[in-house]
Amino acid sequence: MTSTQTPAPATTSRRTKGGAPRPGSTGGIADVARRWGHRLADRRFLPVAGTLLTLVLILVIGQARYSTDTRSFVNMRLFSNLLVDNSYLLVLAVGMTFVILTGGIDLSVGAVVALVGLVVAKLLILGVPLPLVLLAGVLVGTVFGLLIGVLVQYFSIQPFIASLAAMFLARGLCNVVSVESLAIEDKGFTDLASWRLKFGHGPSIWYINLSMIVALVVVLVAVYLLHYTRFGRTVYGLGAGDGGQAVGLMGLRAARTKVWVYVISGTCAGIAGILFAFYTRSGFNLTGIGMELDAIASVVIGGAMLTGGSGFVLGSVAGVLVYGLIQVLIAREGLDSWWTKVFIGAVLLLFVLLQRALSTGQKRRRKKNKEESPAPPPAAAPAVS
Amino acid sequence: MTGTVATDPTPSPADRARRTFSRLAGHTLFWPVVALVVLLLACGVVSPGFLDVTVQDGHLFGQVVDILRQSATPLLLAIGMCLVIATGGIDLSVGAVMAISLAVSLTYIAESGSGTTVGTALTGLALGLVVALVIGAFNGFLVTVLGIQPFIATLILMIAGRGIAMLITKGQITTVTSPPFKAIGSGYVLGIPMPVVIAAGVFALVVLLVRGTALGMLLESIGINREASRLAGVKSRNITWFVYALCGLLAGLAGIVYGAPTMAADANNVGLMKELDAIMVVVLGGTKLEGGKFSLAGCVVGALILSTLERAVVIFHLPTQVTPLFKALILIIVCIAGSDRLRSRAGAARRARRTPAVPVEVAA
Amino acid sequence: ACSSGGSSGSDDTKGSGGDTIKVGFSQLGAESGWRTANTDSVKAAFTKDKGFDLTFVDAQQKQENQIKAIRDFIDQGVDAIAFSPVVETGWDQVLQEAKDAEIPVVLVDRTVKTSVSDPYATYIGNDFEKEGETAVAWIKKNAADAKIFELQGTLGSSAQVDREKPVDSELGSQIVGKASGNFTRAEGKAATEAALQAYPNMTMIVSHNDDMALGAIEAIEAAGKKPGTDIKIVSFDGVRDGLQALHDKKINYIVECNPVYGDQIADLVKKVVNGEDVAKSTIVPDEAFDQTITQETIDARKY
Amino acid sequence: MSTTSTTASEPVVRMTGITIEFPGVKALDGVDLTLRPGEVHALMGENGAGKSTLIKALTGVYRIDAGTIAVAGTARRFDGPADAQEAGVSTVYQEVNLAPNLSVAENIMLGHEVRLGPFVNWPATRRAARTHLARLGLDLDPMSMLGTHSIAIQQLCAIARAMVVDAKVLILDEPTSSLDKAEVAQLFDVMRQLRADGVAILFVSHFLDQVYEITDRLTVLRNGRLVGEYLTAELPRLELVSKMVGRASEDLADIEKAARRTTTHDLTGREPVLRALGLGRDGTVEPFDLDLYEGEIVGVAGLLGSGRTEVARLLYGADRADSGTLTVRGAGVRAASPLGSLQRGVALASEDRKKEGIIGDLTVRENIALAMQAERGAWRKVPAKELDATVARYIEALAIHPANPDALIKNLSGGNQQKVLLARWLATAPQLLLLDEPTRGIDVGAKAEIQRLVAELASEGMSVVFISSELEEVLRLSHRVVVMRDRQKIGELTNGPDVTASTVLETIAASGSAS
Ligand SMILES: Nc1ncnc2c1ncn2[C@@H]1O[C@H](COP(=O)(O)OP(=O)(O)OP(=O)(O)O)[C@@H](O)[C@H]1O
Ligand SMILES: Nc1ncnc2c1ncn2[C@@H]1O[C@H](COP(=O)(O)OP(=O)(O)OP(=O)(O)O)[C@@H](O)[C@H]1O
Ligand SMILES: [Mg+2]
Ligand SMILES: [Mg+2]
Repeated sequence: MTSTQTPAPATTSRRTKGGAPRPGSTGGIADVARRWGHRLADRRFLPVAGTLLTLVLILVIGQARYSTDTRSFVNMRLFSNLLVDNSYLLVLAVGMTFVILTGGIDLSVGAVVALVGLVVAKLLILGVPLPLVLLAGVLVGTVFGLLIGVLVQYFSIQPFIASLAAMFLARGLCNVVSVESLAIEDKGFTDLASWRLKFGHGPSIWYINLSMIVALVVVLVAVYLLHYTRFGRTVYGLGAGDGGQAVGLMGLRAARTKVWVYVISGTCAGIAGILFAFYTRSGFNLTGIGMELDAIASVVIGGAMLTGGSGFVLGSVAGVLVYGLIQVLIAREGLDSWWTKVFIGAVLLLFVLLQRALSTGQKRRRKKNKEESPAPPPAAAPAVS
Repeated sequence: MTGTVATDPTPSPADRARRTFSRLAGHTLFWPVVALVVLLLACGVVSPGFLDVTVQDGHLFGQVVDILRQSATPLLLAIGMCLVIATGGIDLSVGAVMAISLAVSLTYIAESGSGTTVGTALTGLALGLVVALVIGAFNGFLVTVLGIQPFIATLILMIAGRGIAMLITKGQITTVTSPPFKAIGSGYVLGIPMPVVIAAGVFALVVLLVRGTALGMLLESIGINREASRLAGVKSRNITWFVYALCGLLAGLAGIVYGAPTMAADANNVGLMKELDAIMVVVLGGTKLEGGKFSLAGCVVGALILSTLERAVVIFHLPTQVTPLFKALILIIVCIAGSDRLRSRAGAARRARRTPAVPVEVAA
Repeated sequence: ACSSGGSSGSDDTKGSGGDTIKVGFSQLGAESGWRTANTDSVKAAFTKDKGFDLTFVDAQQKQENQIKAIRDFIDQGVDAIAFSPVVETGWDQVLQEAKDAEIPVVLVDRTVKTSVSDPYATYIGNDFEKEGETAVAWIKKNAADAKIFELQGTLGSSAQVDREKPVDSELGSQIVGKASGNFTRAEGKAATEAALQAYPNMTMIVSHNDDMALGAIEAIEAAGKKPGTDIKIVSFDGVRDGLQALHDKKINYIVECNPVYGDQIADLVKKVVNGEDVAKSTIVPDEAFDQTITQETIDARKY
Repeated sequence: MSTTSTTASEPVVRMTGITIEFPGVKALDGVDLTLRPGEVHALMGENGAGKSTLIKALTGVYRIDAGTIAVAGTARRFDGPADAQEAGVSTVYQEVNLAPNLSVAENIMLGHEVRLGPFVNWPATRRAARTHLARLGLDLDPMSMLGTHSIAIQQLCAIARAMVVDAKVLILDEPTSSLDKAEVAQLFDVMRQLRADGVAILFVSHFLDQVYEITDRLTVLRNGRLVGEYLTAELPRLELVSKMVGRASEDLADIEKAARRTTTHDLTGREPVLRALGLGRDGTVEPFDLDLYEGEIVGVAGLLGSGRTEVARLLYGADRADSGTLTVRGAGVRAASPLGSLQRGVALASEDRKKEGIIGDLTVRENIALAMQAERGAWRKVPAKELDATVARYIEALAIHPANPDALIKNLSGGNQQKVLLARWLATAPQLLLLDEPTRGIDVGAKAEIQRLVAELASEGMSVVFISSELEEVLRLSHRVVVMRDRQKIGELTNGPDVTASTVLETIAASGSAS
């Protein structure tokens, strides 16, 4: 296996991929513009775009169908209600996003929400000071998250099962705490729950309340964690497949990150549990059944892949809003129980189809990009060894 | 004991099927079986006579027999689920499908008015199964043709399916009187409860189907590496589709077996949360959710564990409240005991993790 | 055996206000035959030609959905809101909002615990606890020394909680065991099978609804015992199948829980909207049947 | 060639008596390895010799069952790559191990990203990534997703990542397996520079030329055992090879000769096995014509990323063609699909072993059976006897190690996995075999065997398409050479004594200047 060694000058092997020009090459603005063009048309962003599209679509439909001459369907009230009613789901979805990004799943959140509600109610009834109670509530979630994380990472139990076990555990504990719904009369708590800023007046009155603010903060923190920390990028890396081996070999703390992801989701469930308690001012062992599916559905509607690695917190936020709006439409339609279920299913189906359509369309576009990308200069040396 | 009775009802025609199959069962089933035996014995100790099987007016009777009967439904679900999971998918809609098929059958029988005739009962049965098959095929269509992620694809019918079932029964609990139909759920063959016979039969057939042919291997290859399988000429689309359809069919059968004894189509509650039970059963049986290798024998053990467990709660005079705790406990124990990490210390695919660095003297 | 308090349906079916009354009704779900029967009767009562414009929302047994629905009613500015709470607690906020918006609220089927002052205009429904007491009374009279196994409904559902209360308090000593059958036949059957083994000494089953009782019958018969004689059965609801079993002497006593009172709700709503004053609570009369029940009564059942 | 051999300086890594057992295999058995600062040290051995395992033992991916590891004189056992990196041991593993769903910048910089308070400073991080890529003469958009680049690019990114930390020890496990020559040269420049800075570099490659060009010292493994440590300059090629393979150098020479063939082939008036007319797929390959004849080996030469893989995939039907027609033995083919192709007697051994080849959790037997079975359909199972016979035959013929049909293929070394895959395709008795980089990451012995095998198959009448980045290899084997450039077929050379590497290059260059 002899060969002709002709050391080629470095410059000959310059190749540009991904359709980006060299830095400082001429026509800067145009180039920057094109680069951003490429990025926005990036496969990753499209589902989110799809979600936003649907959001608008639903609003238009609603506006057309339900606006009476006295008041229009789309108004501040609608949105404030939407957020008031879904703040807990929002927080759940955010937590779920972390997990799903790593290709995992957390089925326990619904049950945890119920448990937290009961624990909070119980403790308040026992007269434990409010701050402690709130803390305890959140910690309940954290502990469950930790449990799942440890099972997943250190006993290599699949997330689905680990969280399923956690779900059973939480439900069981709920029943142990109380099978009757516990009302929360604690002054401080109810004050927190009913604290809100009024805007406007009459029928068009709308509010901002604590839950909204908490949810918003959670979202912001999540965005920071996912997009501006090493941890966040590792989370994405874990979703790249092969069980996060790649990130492990890259020397990133794969194991630790994986556990953290579930701790985060659990903690979010804890917070959501408290928001839900704000919302209903009671704890009840039958609440939150299927809530995990709502959260997952929202995240998926938000454009995340359950296989992990792609998705955005903000997408999930949009997903929650879409999900909430669907509920509103159903309410306005006054559907039967069964039609309600069928309708939700149908909408979900339509939505996923839309996403498919978008992403396939995108693939075609990507090929074009590849074509555009500059080819290796002729003088490049061949592969010889 | 019962474990073996059900673990291996294959009328060993194909020796190969058997060999592969016992190899698969191998040690992955060790812990589940242990758990099962322990549970049964514990019950036996707590409540004397628990393990007795008597013959009562011509058929077997006893707690163990009940447990076997109770296991039929989860087993039927789990078998289908197991194959779906092998392809790297999942089917959340089985619970809803149970409700639908039962609703269809009973509504037909109710409408037909001649519920007492065998013909009607069988037609009802057939109708229910066909509908279930169609639904399964629909799931398969979403997953294979449209390429929707299984979790979501089947989530759709998990939600909508119950609605459909209620549409069929108009939200009422349709009840009929049809002895032949009832027999499907509460009849006996040679003294053995019908559901047990059905489940065993289906199990044997499916084992033959996947291990007697190459289907099993192809399923696994698809589950492990779909693209590579495609390039190797495996018709992954058709096979996957087929499996979802089969899963739907079995879910339908499960629904009918489940609802037949009471002959009441309670669209809202039949099969509620049963998809989770089914998945739990599959996993208890040592099949990994990420797809690939699967063990049908495991499903049998898993199903038995599940129904024994639900029974044990009452036998131990525990309040029903703690049933979920129980499930969680068993699930965690079995999974941890069976987890590769613990089994093969020399396991190769070990990710980096904290271990006290052993200081070693070295002459530099 | 059930006392009936408050008003019963009056004759004027036309809204005295003349124009139609916009009503939002939030049903808690469709979890049982009883519930759907209740829903049907409500829908039948709030029709256009009876002068109503009904928005009906099914809450799928989720409180959050119900709260959303009620908020939405307020947002739509309906004339009156009626709803059957999923659970007793946690309504303060929406009730307050309804109050702020000056929309009268009619509670159906269950009351609520709330700190809001004067939270709702009126309440109409069955009294599960009273039903429980009725059953207890019968048991004390007819089977004073029964060893009772209690077949519970879905844990936490008010039917389970309230029906259980009097049984526990009055007959606590006689209860040998409990297990939940989640209001379904199949699980009722499974639970009973196990119970027969676990509590061989039981002589009576108190089932929180008919479906589970029917399941229990299956199990008892399978065990070669005679339901109704070897093991007595007391049950609630009084759906047709249940009454049939009662007639066939397989069940000993059924306390009815009558779902068909849509007209009375409509009637109340109309009164409330027109500002007439109504009793704070209306208990729908629940009958109770023993094995003397006639086939006619059974065939008369709509549910 | 190798410069200052630094014997004096004291070892930065010393591994002694390293032993690692995997279920079934003893991957390493008392192996020693010593790395000194400022040297490039080659780790040589056949496929499955234990090179990658030794590396993973050092960086703590695998726990060692026996032996000691000392880094800079102090005993260490790393908990994993992260730990190793902190201690200044930075590694590029054999399989490209990066996250395809992250951007190039992230893949290179994560772990060392530029921070701004609690935030990652992305602009700065990207700039840094750019500079690191530039060292390897690469200019990518740091924001583009890694997955959208070819394997070669990804491998370069992995190398760039390894060089971000100023490591005391740099480990490169077959970094050049899919690089073209210029890129290799570029890499070597960097390595020399690092060596001058006193970094110890461990270098694994199956390309002897590269080894002799860059390394000062080498350690040879065979079947998990240490053969010895030698100064590269003092060890003749054939010596080295025979030490690796454990065979006398003479018969190796024979193998090489046996494979060498440039006989021209008379094709007049013969009907082609396969004929492609204007076959193309927008975005990947421009329409091209191609005839393949019985008993003929057609090489495909071209730069990396020139579209060779895509050509093979189109011929096989792995991708749908947008234009053109495909005819196999006279019969027109519409909508070619893998299964269809197999049934028509066409098989493709794909270039990406991990993603498109092996079924990791299945056994060697099942992996070999797969294509056969797929061809027969799910219902007609290949009879056990027939299968066992076939499997045994190929394990023997291709010297697959370990020779255990029930071993999980994921536990075989890269090279042996490749052999199993070859067996899979040969088992379908194809008339046309498309081989995309069949010898990538394969040791000399195996490589020669595969080359001979290909030659044999052809002489038995099989038609073979041979894609390889090793021009020499292509020229040695094929009767005709199709030249690709920039995803276009730009020429076809009938092989002969006069055709050399430079001829091919000229063709490429010419068409380049023409276009
Ligand atoms: N995770 C594993 N489990 C079991 N056996 C393994 C594992 N990894 C490697 N082996 C075995 O260890 C031996 C050495 O493998 P290794 O990958 O180190 O070879 P190599 O020298 O890198 O070969 P190549 O040049 O093909 O990469 C092989 O026999 C392989 O089958
Ligand atoms: N998954 C992919 N995404 C984007 N571009 C790709 C992908 N795979 C290949 N390409 C591009 O398509 C062109 C052809 O790639 P291909 O792999 O066929 O090259 P090749 O000639 O086979 O080289 P090699 O096989 O040595 O990598 C190259 O420009 C490559 O960068
Ligand atoms: Mg290697
Ligand atoms: Mg290629």
